[in-house]
Amino acid sequence: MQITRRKLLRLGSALSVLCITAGSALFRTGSAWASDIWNKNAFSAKAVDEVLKAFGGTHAQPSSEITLTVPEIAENGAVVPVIIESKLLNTRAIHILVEKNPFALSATFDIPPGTDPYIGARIKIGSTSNVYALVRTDSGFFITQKEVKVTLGGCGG
Amino acid sequence: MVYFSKRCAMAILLAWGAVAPLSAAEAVADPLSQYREMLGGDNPADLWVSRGEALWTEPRGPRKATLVQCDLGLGAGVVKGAYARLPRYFSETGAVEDLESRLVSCMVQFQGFKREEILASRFGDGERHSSDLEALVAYVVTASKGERMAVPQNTSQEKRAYSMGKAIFFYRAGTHDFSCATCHSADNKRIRLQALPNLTTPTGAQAAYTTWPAYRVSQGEFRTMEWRLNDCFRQQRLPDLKYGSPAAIALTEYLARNANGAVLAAPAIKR
Amino acid sequence: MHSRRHPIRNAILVIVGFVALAGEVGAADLVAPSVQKTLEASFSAKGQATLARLAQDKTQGLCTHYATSPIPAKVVTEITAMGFATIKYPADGEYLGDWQRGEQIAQSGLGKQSSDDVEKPAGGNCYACHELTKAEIAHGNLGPSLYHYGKLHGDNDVVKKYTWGKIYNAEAFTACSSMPRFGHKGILTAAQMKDLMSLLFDPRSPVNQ
Amino acid sequence: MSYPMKIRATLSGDKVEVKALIAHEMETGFRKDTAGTLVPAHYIQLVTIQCNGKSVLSAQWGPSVSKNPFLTFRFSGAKKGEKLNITWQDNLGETRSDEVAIT
Repeated sequence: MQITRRKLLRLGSALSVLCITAGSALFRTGSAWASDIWNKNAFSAKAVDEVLKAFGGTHAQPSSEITLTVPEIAENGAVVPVIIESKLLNTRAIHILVEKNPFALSATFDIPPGTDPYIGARIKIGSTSNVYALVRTDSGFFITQKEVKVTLGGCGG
Repeated sequence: MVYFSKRCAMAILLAWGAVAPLSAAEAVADPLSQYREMLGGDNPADLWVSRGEALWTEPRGPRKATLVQCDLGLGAGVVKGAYARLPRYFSETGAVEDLESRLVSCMVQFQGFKREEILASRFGDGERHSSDLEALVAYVVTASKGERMAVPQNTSQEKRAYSMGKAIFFYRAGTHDFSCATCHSADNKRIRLQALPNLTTPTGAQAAYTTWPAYRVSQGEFRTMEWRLNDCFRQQRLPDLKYGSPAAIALTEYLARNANGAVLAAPAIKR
Repeated sequence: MHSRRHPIRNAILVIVGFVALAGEVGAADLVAPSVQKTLEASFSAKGQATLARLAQDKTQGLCTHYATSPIPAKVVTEITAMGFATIKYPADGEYLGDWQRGEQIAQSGLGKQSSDDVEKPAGGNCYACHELTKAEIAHGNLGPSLYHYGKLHGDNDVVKKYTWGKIYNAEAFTACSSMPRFGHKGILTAAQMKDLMSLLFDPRSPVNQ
Repeated sequence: MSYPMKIRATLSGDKVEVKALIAHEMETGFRKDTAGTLVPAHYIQLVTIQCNGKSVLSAQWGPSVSKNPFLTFRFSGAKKGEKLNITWQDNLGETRSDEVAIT
C-alpha cells in the first residue's frame, strides 16, 4: 500500500514537470492540480530520512561537491537566506531541509537542462538547527549540512 | 565652561584613539554581519513600493481624486527628494509635519478620506498586514533613496520642534525608568545581539535615520518611522504614541535633523 | 557599566557640578511644563499602560534634568538615599530560589508593556543587557558581564544582600543607573528575585559553570 | 487578491539571472494571532517559471518558506527582450502569473 502510493507520487512528481511545461492554461484550471502534484508525503515528513524516502531514495551520500551557504547566526528565524550550488554531474533536483522544523522539508526545485544547479531562497527556521542541501542526480542522492544558530532578538517583547 | 571644553577635548582624544582599533574589532565581533550581507539588496519592501506608486496615481476615496495635488514640501505632486527634506513647516496647516502626517492631511484634503478611519488602520492590523498608508510611505521614501538628508530649520516652529524632540529623547518615565537615551546615547552598545545606534551623535543618527523605513523581517511587513517610534515607546512601557502627534513629529525632527548630510539608504531590511 | 559614568570621572563631575550649580532644584520644576504638556497631548492610554506612566517620580525627574550634564554630588546622595530607603529584604531571610526558573525570568522580556497580559508574570530581560552564561550567545552589553558572578564574588551574606538590593533598586548604588528598579517598581515579585539570585549564586547554575 | 511580483531577469554573458520577490503570507498554520486564534495555513505550493513557453525552473514549497518569498537562479538559452513568466499556486487554490522582459 505504502510502496504503491510512493511510486505513484514519484510518478506524479516526474509528471508534474511535464504537466507544467505543457502549458499554464492546464495548470491554472483549478486547485486540483496543486494538490495532485505537490508531494504531500515529502512535505509532511518529520525527519530528514523520511523526506529522502518520500523522494524514493534510500541513502544520501555526503558530498563536498555541494556548496551550502547559510549564515552562522540568523538575526531572525523568520527569514534565513540559503544558497545552494551543486557541482555534481546531472543534478536534477535540489531540496532544502531543516532538521528541527515541524516538517523537515522546506522547498524542492526541479532543475531542467539549461538551468544552473544553483538556487537562492529564504526559509523559516524555528530554532537553532542543521540545514541540509539534498541533491538528486542521475546517480542518486547526495547531501551536505550546516548549522544555523537562531537567536532571540531586540528588546525581547 | 572650563569643564566642558576639557571634557570635549578628552572626548575627541579618546575618539581619535579609539576609532581605528574599534572598527576593526567590530567587524570581527559583529556576528550578524554575514546574515545581513546575505539578505543584501533583495528587499521585499520593493513589493510595497509598487503598491504605493499605484495608490499615489489612482483616483481614490470619496472624491475619486489622486494624490498628485499633494504638496510634500517641494511643490504639488513632487515626490522625488521630498522625504530627504522632511519634517518641515507647512504654512497652510500651521504645523511642522513629517511625511506620514502630511500624507494623512493630503488623503483627507484631496481624496475626502476620514482622518479617524485612516488612523484606525495606520499600521494595518498592527501585526501582519501593512496599510495603504504604509505602502504610500514606501513609494515616497524610495523616491529619495540616494539623496542627501537636508532637513530645513528656517522657521521658529521647526526649531521649537527640534528642542522639544531633544527634551523628549532624554525624558525618563514609566515602570522601567527608560528614556530613548537609555539605549541610544552610547557607542558600541547592543541589546541582545542588535547594535544600538548612538542617536546623540551625527554618525549614529545618520546610520539609523537613513535606514528607516524598513522591511521588518520578524513581521514580514514594511514599517515606517512612526511605527518605529511607537514601538520604541511600547517597549519603554509608556502608553500609545499617537500617530502624527506633536511628540512623534518633534522626535522625528530631532533625529532627521541630526542625520543631515547623510545619504538616504531607506527602505532598508531589518530584523 | 551600570553607571553612566566612570567613578573617577564622576568625582570630577561632582566638583565641577558644585561650582556650576547656583541653587537647589526642586522635583516639581525639573522638566519644562511645555514638555509635560506635549507628552500628555501625544499619548493615549493602551492596555495596562495608562497616561499616569508619563508622570515622573522624583528620581526620574532628577535623572532627566541631569541627563546631559553632570549630576551634583548632593543630588547623587539624594537619589541613592531615596533608593536605599525603598529596599525591602526577604522577610524570611532567605535570598535563594530556583536557578532554572531564574534562567527563564532572565530570558523573558515581557511584562508591563501596553501589549502584555497583566495576568502573566513579567520577565527580568537580564540577557538584553548582560552576559550571564556561555550557552546564550544573544546577550547585550549595556550592563557588565555577570558570567561566573557567584564564583567570583563568593557565597556570603554581604554579597547576597548587596545583590538583592541592586536588583530591588539599582538607584541605591548608582544614581541614574540604566537598570530598572525591579523590586521597587513592582516589576518582579520577591519570589522571582530569589530565582534570579539563584541563577547568579547557585554553583549548579550555568552562570557559574 | 494578490499583489504583483517583483521580477528581474538580467542577461549577462549567455546566462539569465532571475531574482523574484513574491507577495504572499506563507502562513504556517501554527501561528496564533493577537487574539490567540490559530491562523489557518496559507502558502504557495507550486511555482513554475517559463521562458518562451519552456520551463526553466519548477519548485514545490512548504509552509516554512519565508513570508514574501525571494528566489534567485540562473539559466541559459534566452535573449534580451524575451519574456519570462512566473506562476504560483497556493494551498487554497489561489494563483497568480506575472511576466517581465529579459533586460
